[in-house]
Amino acid sequence: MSLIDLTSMAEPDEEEQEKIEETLEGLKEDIPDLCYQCGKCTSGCEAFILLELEPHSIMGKSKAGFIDELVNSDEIWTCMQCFKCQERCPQDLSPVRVIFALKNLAVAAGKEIPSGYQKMLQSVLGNGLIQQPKEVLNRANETRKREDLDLPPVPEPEDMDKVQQILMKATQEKLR
Amino acid sequence: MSEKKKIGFYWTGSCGGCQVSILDIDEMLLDVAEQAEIVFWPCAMDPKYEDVKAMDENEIDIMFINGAIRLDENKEMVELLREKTKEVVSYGSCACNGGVFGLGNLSSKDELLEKGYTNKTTDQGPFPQKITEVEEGELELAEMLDHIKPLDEHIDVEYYLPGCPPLPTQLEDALPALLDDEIEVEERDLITDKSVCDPCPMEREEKEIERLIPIQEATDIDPDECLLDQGILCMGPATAGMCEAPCTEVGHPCVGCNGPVKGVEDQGSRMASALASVMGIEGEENKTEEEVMETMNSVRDPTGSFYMFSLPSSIMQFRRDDIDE
Amino acid sequence: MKELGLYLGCVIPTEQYGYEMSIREVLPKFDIELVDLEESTCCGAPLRNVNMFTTMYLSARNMALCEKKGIDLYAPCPICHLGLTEAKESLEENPELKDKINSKLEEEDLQYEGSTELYHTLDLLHDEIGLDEIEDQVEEPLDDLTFAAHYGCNTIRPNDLDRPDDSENPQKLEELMETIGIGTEDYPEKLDCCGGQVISDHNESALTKAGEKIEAVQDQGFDGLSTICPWGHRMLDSKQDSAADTIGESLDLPVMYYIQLLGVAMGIEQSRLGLELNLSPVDNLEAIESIEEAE
Amino acid sequence: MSGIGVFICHCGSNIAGTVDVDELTEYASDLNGVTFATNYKYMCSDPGQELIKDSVEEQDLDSVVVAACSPRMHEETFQAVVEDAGLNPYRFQMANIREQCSWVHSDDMEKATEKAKHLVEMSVEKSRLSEDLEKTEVDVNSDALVIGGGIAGIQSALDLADQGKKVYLVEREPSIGGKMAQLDKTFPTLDCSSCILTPKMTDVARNPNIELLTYSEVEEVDGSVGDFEVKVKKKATYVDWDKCTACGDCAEACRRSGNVEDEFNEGLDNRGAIYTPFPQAVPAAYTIDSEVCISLEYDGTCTSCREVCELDAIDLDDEDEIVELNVGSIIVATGYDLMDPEKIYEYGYGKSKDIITNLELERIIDASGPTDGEIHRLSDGEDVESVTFILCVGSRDEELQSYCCRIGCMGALKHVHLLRDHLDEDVDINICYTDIRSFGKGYEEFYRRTRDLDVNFVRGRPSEVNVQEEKVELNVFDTTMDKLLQVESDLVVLVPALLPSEGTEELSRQLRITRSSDGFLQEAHPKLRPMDTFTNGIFIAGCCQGPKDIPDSVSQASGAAAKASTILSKDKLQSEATIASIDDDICSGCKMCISVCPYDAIEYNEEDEVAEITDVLCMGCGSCASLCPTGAIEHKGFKDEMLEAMIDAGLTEEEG
Repeated sequence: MSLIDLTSMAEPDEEEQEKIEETLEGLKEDIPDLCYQCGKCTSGCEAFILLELEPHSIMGKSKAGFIDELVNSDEIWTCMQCFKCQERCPQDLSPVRVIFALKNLAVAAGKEIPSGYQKMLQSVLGNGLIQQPKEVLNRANETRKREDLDLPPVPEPEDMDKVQQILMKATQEKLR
Repeated sequence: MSEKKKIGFYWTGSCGGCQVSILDIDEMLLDVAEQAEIVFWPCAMDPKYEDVKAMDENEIDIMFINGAIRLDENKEMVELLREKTKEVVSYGSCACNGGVFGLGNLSSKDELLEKGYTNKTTDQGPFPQKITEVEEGELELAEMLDHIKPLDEHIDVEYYLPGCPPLPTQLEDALPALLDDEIEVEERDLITDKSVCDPCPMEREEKEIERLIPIQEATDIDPDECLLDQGILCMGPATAGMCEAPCTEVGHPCVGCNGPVKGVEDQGSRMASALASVMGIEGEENKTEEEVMETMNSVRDPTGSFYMFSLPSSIMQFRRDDIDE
Repeated sequence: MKELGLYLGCVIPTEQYGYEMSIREVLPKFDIELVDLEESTCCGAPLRNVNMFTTMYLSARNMALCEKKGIDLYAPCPICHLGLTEAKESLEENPELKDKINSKLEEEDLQYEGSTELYHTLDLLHDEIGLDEIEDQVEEPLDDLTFAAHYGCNTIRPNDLDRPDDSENPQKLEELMETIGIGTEDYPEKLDCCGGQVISDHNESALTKAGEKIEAVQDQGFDGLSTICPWGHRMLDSKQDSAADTIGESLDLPVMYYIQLLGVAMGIEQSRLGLELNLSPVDNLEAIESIEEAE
Repeated sequence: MSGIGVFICHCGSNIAGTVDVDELTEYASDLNGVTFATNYKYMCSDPGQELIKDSVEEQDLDSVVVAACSPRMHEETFQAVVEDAGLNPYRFQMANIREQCSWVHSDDMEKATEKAKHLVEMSVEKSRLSEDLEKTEVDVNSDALVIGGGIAGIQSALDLADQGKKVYLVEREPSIGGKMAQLDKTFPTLDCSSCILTPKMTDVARNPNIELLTYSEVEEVDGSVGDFEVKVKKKATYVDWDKCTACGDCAEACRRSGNVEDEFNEGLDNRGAIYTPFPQAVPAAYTIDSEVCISLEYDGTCTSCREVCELDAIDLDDEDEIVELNVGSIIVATGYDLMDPEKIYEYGYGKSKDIITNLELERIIDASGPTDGEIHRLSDGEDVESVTFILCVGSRDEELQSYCCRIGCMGALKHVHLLRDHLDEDVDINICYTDIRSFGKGYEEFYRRTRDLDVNFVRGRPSEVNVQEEKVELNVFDTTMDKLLQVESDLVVLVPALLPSEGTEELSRQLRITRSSDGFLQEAHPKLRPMDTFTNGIFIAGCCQGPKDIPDSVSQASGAAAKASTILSKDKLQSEATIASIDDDICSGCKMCISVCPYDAIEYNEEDEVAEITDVLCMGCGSCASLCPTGAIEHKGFKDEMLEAMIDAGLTEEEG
């Protein structure tokens, strides 16, 4: 490619771009190349006003190959995953899936990812769920546990160690 | 009354169906026997090679030869019979077009032997040897030829009567005409101009076949509608229709056993080009390459489907990389 | 009696106990036997952000557990439901990926075929059980209430992944509410997001989203808000106070799971529906007993 | 003894500079069947042509081969020469030794000469098997049928009538005029639409060569070019149009007056059961809508209209009538419909009266429209302070219509001008666009002028439109400023995609013409035959072929009329001689050929169970002949034997 971003002197990275396309193809989704930048996604983006997520510009940058900038950005971690952008896209494209693919790339490249996601991942690896059963409060500010409410124990794999091992290996895999 | 004609029947590499088809003319055999003297019929009599050799040139009037020329012995025998015969009838699809055996041309001789003897799943029998020593002396086996060619590529042939096997009605029509000198019969007069579609009773529409469905996977076949219209590969349109379409009438697609209609050289390519023209024709101008490939790929085993009975007489004849001449 | 594998996911069995209680209480009354999936784990959907393969693997694993029992799967959480649906469709289209995942499942003696049907609360109640059946079981219709509907993003989007209701004009929840006597109507913010998916890293933004939606519903004069998504309920009910603080408004909108409302209308003992755990002021509603009364 | 004559052209040095023409001539003279061979500098020149003619006579030739340029260039020239010399024109063959030989092999004279020999030999071989072929002739009916009475149909009909042709103009509504009649003004000149359309409509009414069949629909089409037989259903109008003077007394008396949605005004106001679509309607007469008339629909006894009609024009016993027409050519001009914007649910059409389509706005702005040109909020009649347009509603959309509507951008720009004329200058006008496409003559200039009218051009698409208590609200991200804008409007104008008009699919089946994947009627060639269809004698004009603005529709309509005229002006049509023919004795009736014929020239004869070719329709493309699995179809002039002989000749190695 012959583009250079003069603000950062970055050049498009076709290899990284192909990785996104590979992932999307694994999901049978269209690659961002067909986006004509109408901005309908950003007009309705749930995360734009509060967190300044611009799906159309993510599509644009992915299309042009400025992947590194995206992978290192905080922007991709602000998506609320409401799928409105995909639903409304007149070109049948899916910005939200491009964003997922970018986040996967960031993780694979060992970038620092937000602590919330980090915690969630560790918890799933540790005991299979994103969080442990909590003691909750009722309206009278009394604590309640599952047992108190006659609920059966939370499901858990019998051999959690084994599941853990499989999961550890799975996180190194790619869709294609 | 003129002298009785001398006729004969001979089979080479064959399933035997053609010989059974001769018996199938039932009582008519008696009429034949009245008009003609059967001088040679290994299936019913026991003539020896030496007996034929001893015959005069053109001693036999009409010789019906069926089967594929698979072995050198077949070749030798038909060449000898040719010498002794005035008019040879290429009888049945194997003799006319190579028949089912002709699909062997897709493999080399070595591959065929290996598959048949070395790598077979049942008992590992002995690999056929040209010479085998037994107590009584040496046994000599016939040698397999490299390819199957139709009979008329080995010897001259006067008439063609294809079918797998030809139906008794075909023979019943052909025999009197051949035996009567007054009736003039041209080389391919025993093959129809019209295809199986002509006698086929199924309702036909303009062809807009989206993709082909293998017959074994087809559900809800309409018994009155053209099978090809329903996406089932039927060779009827490119196959000579002497048979009166007994297969399609009961819902089985034509497999093309009669070979091409009179005047057409290559049955398979005719069918392939006809099918290619009509398949996926609806909205074809907007189809992507993948969609076109998907349509094409729905044709399973194209060679086996289009050339089940006529590969050796087609312009392909055999696998290209295997041409040893 | 229809048997369904009850797949609760993460949020419901670890904190949204009210949803679980009312499900366990209400559905058997409709001849549905809920079978617990003891070995189940997270559906994988939250890990889409981290590694898509792991997501697919976890989804397939949970469905395989259900397949083993030979029954269909009921996922009351729309996020799980979407994740499972996505995995199901992807694996159907991509046999290579299916093989790859099955080779991992083999280590646990599991096998994923793709034979399980998936249900969410919305289509289970609306389409499987049906409005007539529900109407038959209503003892005290909640006639005096007008509620707004909150579907949750993943219940309706993306519509190419076979969602329980239409992506742009969902009406099943409204129809379900009307069946038990509750009045309802569309409101402009109906399809808006609750912010739940970014709560872990963008706490304030997430709470703002939730707060704005609650405020909009409240301002339009609805008596309450009905949910069918544990993430949405957590934001709109459990965290309503924090949301109010974040946007600096006073919020007091009763928020209830639809299935809790249904339970109330069916005359089920309210303490069995986990109503004490709704932190929004549900006892402002006449039909709901206060905690003291319940005791 | 008669034989083949070979004439080799030098084409100046074009051929002779690369090919050794003397050697070639010598070679040709020795070929099988050739009795005479010569060469000349310019075979197409007069002396060259004379040379051929003289030689045919002197040398007693029965066929001629000219080795020269491409047949595209001079085949017809030489066919005429041969015909002049008394031979059948199909006893002429042409070998292209210029484009296919000297031009592409100019660097190797020896090999070029070698190839020229092959090419000549191939033509000689084909010539040996050539036969006399005759063109068949059919009589041409000089009348024409135009289907659709919008601006395109009107233009086609007028053009043909002006050439003295009798034209039947069929329109399904009670009046001609089409969509253009609904427009207030036209871009980019801002002409009043009815001012330029009405004169044309009255021209149609007055023209003695035009027979107007409004409130009528085509039922059945048979026959082929030169002789179509068409059945048209004239729907009952229940009013004797010969008597009706359109005084309007009946409409006032109608008991359903003001109760029926007025289509012409896009449902924004109401009419009665007896109505005329708009004041300038042509023909100027009333029609009773039988679906809403109390007497006709409910079998009531209402006679209000009959009682007031002084001319006694009302006839409640009127019945549909089938009119049978014979025409030589047909022009289809059935126009477009707007896509129902409810298909994009998020844009809220139907949720508020203040969300309208551009055509509804057109009626509102029109001084004779439902609001007499007054623009107010439709929900409550309040003043309008802000108007927002959303372009590409359903256009350029992979889920709906993937194509551009071609009139949306310009239409919205026009509306800006009109709104500025009608509304206070402080009214906000916003246009949410994806790309402004102003490609026509004078369009970009118009766009520039519009930009100067204090308009907010927002480059972006809203995701959804929300109906708030008073206003209609939308958020739109402007991609040029990187800002999300909140827009409150009193009117939101949606500019929906264009669809082929309702009934296009059925009509295409009746006419046996094809549609492209977008549903519009398909032209025979997108560039070179834009008004032809694949069916000879049927032409298309206007939006039925694809979205178009008025100038393009009118141009295409005149073009289609000219095309139709080339057929209608002939007494007889000659079919190609080199067409396909089917041998009944071989055809087995498999029907495969029927599906591949792009000209619908093959039909199945149920009685004889064989396929038959209509000679005048066959264009000689060869698709059927190459497909026929039994070889029953022969392509005259290109028989299998000929092609085989040519291939053999082309593949022969030179001896030695």
